[in-house]
Amino acid sequence: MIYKVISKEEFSRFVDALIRENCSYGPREVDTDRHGNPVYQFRRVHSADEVAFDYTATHSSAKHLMLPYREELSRFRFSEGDWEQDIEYRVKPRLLVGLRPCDISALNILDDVLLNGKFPSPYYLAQRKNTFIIGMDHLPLPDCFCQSLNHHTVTKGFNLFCSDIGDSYYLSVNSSKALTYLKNFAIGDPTHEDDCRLIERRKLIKQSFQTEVEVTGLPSFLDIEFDSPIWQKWGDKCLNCGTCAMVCPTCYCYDTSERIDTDLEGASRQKQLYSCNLVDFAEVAGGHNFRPGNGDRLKYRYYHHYRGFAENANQQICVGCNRCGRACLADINPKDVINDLRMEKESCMICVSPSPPRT
Amino acid sequence: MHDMRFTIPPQDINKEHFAEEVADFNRKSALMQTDRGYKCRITNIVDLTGQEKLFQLRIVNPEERRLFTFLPGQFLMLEVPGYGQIPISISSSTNNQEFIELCIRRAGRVTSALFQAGEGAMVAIRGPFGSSFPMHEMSGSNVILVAGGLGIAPLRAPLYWINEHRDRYRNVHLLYGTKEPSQMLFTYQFEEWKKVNHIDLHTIVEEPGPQWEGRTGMITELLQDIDIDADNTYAIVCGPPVMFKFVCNRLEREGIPMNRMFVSLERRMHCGMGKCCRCMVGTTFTCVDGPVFDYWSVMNLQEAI
Amino acid sequence: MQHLGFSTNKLKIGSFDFTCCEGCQLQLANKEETLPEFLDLLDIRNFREISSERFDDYDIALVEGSISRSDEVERLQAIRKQAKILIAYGSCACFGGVNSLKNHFPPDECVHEVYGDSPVETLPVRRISDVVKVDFSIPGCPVSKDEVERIVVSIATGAMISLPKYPVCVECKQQLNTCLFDLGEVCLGPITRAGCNAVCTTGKTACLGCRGPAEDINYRSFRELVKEHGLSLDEMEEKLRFYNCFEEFRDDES
Amino acid sequence: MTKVNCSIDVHHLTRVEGHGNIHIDIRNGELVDAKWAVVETPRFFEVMVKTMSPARVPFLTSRICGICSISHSLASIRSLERAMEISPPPAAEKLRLLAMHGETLQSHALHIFFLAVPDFVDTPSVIPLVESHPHIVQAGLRLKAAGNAISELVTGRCTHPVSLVLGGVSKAPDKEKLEALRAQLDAVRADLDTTAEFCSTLQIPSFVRETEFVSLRNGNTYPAIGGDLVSTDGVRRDENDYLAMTNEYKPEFTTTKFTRLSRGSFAAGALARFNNNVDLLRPEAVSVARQFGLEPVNHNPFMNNIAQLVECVHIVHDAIDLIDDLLDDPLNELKTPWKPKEGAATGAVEAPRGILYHHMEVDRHGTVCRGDCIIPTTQNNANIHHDLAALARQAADEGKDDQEIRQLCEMLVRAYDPCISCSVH
Ligand SMILES: Cc1cc2nc3c(=O)[nH]c(=O)nc-3n(C[C@H](O)[C@H](O)[C@H](O)COP(=O)(O)OP(=O)(O)OC[C@H]3O[C@@H](n4cnc5c(N)ncnc54)[C@H](O)[C@@H]3O)c2cc1C
Ligand code: SF4
Ligand code: SF4
Ligand code: SF4
Repeated sequence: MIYKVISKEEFSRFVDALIRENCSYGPREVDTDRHGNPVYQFRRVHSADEVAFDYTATHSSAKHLMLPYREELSRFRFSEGDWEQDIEYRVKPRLLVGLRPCDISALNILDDVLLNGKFPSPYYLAQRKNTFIIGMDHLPLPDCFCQSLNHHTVTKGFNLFCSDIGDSYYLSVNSSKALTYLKNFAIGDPTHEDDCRLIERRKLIKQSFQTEVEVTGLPSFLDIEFDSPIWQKWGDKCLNCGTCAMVCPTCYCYDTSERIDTDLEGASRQKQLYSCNLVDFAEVAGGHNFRPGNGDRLKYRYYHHYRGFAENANQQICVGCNRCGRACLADINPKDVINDLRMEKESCMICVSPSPPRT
Repeated sequence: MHDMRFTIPPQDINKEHFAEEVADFNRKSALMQTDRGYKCRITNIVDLTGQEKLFQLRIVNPEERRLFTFLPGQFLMLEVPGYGQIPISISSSTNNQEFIELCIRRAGRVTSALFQAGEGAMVAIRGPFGSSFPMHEMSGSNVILVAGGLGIAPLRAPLYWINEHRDRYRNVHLLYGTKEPSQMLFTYQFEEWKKVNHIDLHTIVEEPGPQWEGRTGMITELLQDIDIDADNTYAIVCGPPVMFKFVCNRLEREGIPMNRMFVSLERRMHCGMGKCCRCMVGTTFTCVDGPVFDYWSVMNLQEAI
Repeated sequence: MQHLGFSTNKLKIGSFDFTCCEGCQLQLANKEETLPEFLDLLDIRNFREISSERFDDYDIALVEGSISRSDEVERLQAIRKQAKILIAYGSCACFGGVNSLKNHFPPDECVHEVYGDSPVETLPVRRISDVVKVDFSIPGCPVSKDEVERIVVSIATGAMISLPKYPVCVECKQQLNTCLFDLGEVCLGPITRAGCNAVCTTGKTACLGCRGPAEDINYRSFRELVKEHGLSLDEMEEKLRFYNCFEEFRDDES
Repeated sequence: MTKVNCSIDVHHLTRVEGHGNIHIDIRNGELVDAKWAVVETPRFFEVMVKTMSPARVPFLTSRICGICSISHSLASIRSLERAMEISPPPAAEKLRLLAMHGETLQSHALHIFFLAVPDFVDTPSVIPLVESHPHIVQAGLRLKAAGNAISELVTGRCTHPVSLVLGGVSKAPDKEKLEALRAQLDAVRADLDTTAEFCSTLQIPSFVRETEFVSLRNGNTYPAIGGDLVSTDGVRRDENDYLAMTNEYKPEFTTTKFTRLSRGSFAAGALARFNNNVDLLRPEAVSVARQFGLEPVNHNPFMNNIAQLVECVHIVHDAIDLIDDLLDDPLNELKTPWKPKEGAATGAVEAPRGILYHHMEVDRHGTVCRGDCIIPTTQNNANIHHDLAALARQAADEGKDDQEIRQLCEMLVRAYDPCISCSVH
């Protein structure tokens, strides 16, 4: 990693040049909600003016740029008694500006899951390799809890990362491409003061978290609490609407389906992001549903996120952005569910002491 | 206007070296091939019952045919272009390099399309995937195979294996139960299994018709018919989830340790590669960690059965 | 489907409309880019709106609209007799649709209001499945041509057909829409069957539930959330009533 | 030689929207009976709107008709906005006009190519034309697609609009998509030429019956949303005076109502709009009209098909200008906030088939307490009915056989492009 410093005006000239030259995405204000607050989403941007650099959080994550909600995996062309399969992994290069550390961490987690296993996903790889990422730190919102999961800072997975140190940005340059582009602009090496300001900034961010979710020992808690009544309790609220999984930066479960073209001369195999909260996620042919209740399905999402599955080395995949909590109409959020689970556990267990407090 | 200097160059992953490799799902898959299978021709279709057919598939490309090896208990993803892909247990001998047999029940979209297909149809397979029955570990022991209904399909591969290495195993029992006599699969092989391969075969049905002369009742009753040497016996159990519980509990009472009983689980699957998460059981994937689990692991996997 | 060794035949189809706006039939002529191929799948035996030729040897009957007169009952029964597969399409056919709103008023009042003293026959609105057996339903007001196309192709190629079981929110979130509850409106998306690609919420108007309830919906929680967002239950009730799709849930709580 | 006896019964006329019957009876050279009877099932929309919140009404009334749902929605919106004194922002007005254009274009294209043309080339439907006249069908499909593309982009979908709401429009179209739409419209201009060329080869029956033509007129633009109510007989009234303009009555033999103004019947629709507003048409459209010898006041109902084509030309050009206008607009003010309020007013719009009136009354609780909708086809019913008699008599005099008379009568009804299910709402 190479560190540089750039003034804010120069930075916006730099970003503007990149945005104009490429197919670019960034946080944009798209609406005003009923409380008068702006609503942001990662959308196409055509110049730096359109980017809301001081955005709070986007309603949905930027996941859809790497894992499109719907994606054609391959096409079949039918011919006389035979067929051919065409598979394309071509993605046009893109710029993604303004990603938060937790969102970059989320991509790193997706990398783990989708690129490191026995069967890496070429579709994801093509998207990931062709996305130039400029990250940005920010002060947490009152309900952010990424610090609890240690995702409030990030050291890989981006091309360039900017930390706000007053009238300039402290840049962590993580790719030669980024450095090459930057060379056309007035950048400097960080001075001792810049370093100090960066440390101050980091400290400030760390101290600004208002929400903490206790996740130590959570995997074994979850294992023990499989039959806990709290799943039923939260399940009763859950609408099975899949919103949480759609906005989450790390939910990646999917569904595939095939559709024959109207001219009957070919077919396409498509992938659609799914959610374990959707009613037929675990239904098999013949109608048997392995997770028939709302609570069973809700529990599953928590298992995947806070216990982790074997395939991703039993790691927690939640990054603590609380998008799911904010988006949930029934007001279900990780903090409350996990606290509930802990309370339940701690109130009934005398012999097992609660996990030691975090330091 | 800005200068072209700021254009991000494309990275074409199609050009990367693994593009040319042939997929080998047993070892490490070649990246480019995760959505492409081996093309197969359906060379023969046998009507077994009104619900099930046995499909014989032959991989078209000789190189791929040579590469395709599997272990008893593994499954493959069968692609029927235009209709979808589904996980199906391989129901033929691991020794058979010429063709693959799949015993398929008509259930939904993909299977119905297959049931309309004729000989010569072109489909594709990906795989094999998943874990297998520990045939080597079982050698020198007695083996009890318990099948309920379509559960006989995944048991055919271990059966072939045992028959091909019959001297390695001691007493081999096959207990097979279905709801009605007409649903019994592979009856034409029963004599061969009994006479040639010395398999102790017992069958039972729940609802006997007028023709049925054999036993009537639940499959667990067949366990009373055989002598179980608990210290030296392995069991393989396949069938509907409710059956696992009854059979395995019975066998456990007989004294067979839980880690010597094996079951094959079934879940919805869309990838077979541990990505779509549809086949999660507890915190494990049926496709990668399963479908074959020992009963001890199943007991530890919440909501497995 | 040559690669599977079986061939497909043109579907002998008839399209019939009852009490409705005929908007669903009109959809069949939309999506112009694939229209010629779509028509190629069909052998249209009876389709008054687009063709003068009328034959009674169709296998598949597409039935649009609801039933609100006795002669319609007879016509529908004759269609059922002929058709091997009867598909109800559109919310009017599947649920009664907006026409059912009239059922909330006394029949005399309806006739008097519009026709004065002239006698006009009208029955309470019924869905198609109240009168004859329906083999498959394609909901929507109007139906989505893409979905109809998918289903017709499936029938032609002998594939099983299904509708999404999950609610509209899934598709709505996939479009990156701002949730209408955040904008202060009651939206029926969380309890309505997806498949329309969340067209209404993408146009920033609330889903009125034209596709009927999704599978296994949590109506109680939905009602709670409307209350908790400080929104009007009357507005919710009016929306639930709109297409007559949520009758079974309406009296859950008072 | 004069034909002596003729009896025609068309049960459920095909290639029209809705169910209608034609009945003609000529005995001993005398016309005994000529009837245009609508047998559609009534749905009672006017009852349904009662007790409904105004915001929901346009979504309900759009379901009166699957072809002109945008017009219905906008008629309700206009009447309710006038009743509750809401003024939509200018950008919203432009978008609404564009939406109307989209609907009219697709409706006219559907009528010309799918419903009317098969008669002229003597096929039962458009399907055989796919083989015999591929380039015409392709041109028709592209025109229809362009109309649908406008509606879809502006209102969210082509049938039953989603983003036309009280106070304005709920969502601005994406600018990139607007640009693409502009390009699409630019491209279909060639298809208009092809169509005009093709139509000039068609044999338009010569039949004239003098009648009165009613349409909107605002004096500035070719009519679409709101304006004065005018007729070729010189009547001019305020929008709220719609009842005096329509004078509905119900004959025995049909479920729909008939209307009249200065004479026994009058006509609405493309030809009426043309006859009253030719001065406001774009020059490109006027020149096409001239090509067909279409000039106001034209009394041949079959020329309605040509008037529709002329309007298509006007719309495509006007829509392109509107889009250019919208591309320059920031489109950030699209909706005026409003509160329900007591009041009553009429909203008149020019639906593809003619002038459409919605009259709504909101009570002091802010709910709709009365609604009235008068549909273009209702206004045309009486004219169709009288035309049928005249046409049958003329054809019989010319010695045409039953089959020919039947064909002509069907063509006549189709030329009006009736929307029957809509007329019995
Ligand atoms: C490891 C394994 C081995 C199997 N072996 C056999 C076998 O040997 N013979 C046999 O007849 N069946 C077997 N099955 C079950 C078989 O996969 C389902 O019957 C089949 O998927 C039904 O597909 P369909 O398209 O006909 O049904 P639909 O219900 O229309 O299914 C649509 C899609 O859902 C998925 N799906 C539905 N049910 C299942 C299911 N039970 N398992 C996985 N995916 C499902 C598939 O992706 C399919 O494309 C096996 C399943 C698993 C997991
Ligand atoms: S907080 Fe919610 S949305 Fe964010 S990563 Fe965790 S589970 Fe996903
Ligand atoms: S707008 Fe409606 S459909 Fe969309 S997320 Fe919100 S509730 Fe669901
Ligand atoms: S969003 Fe709702 S009302 Fe709109 S089409 Fe979809 S289901 Fe129907």
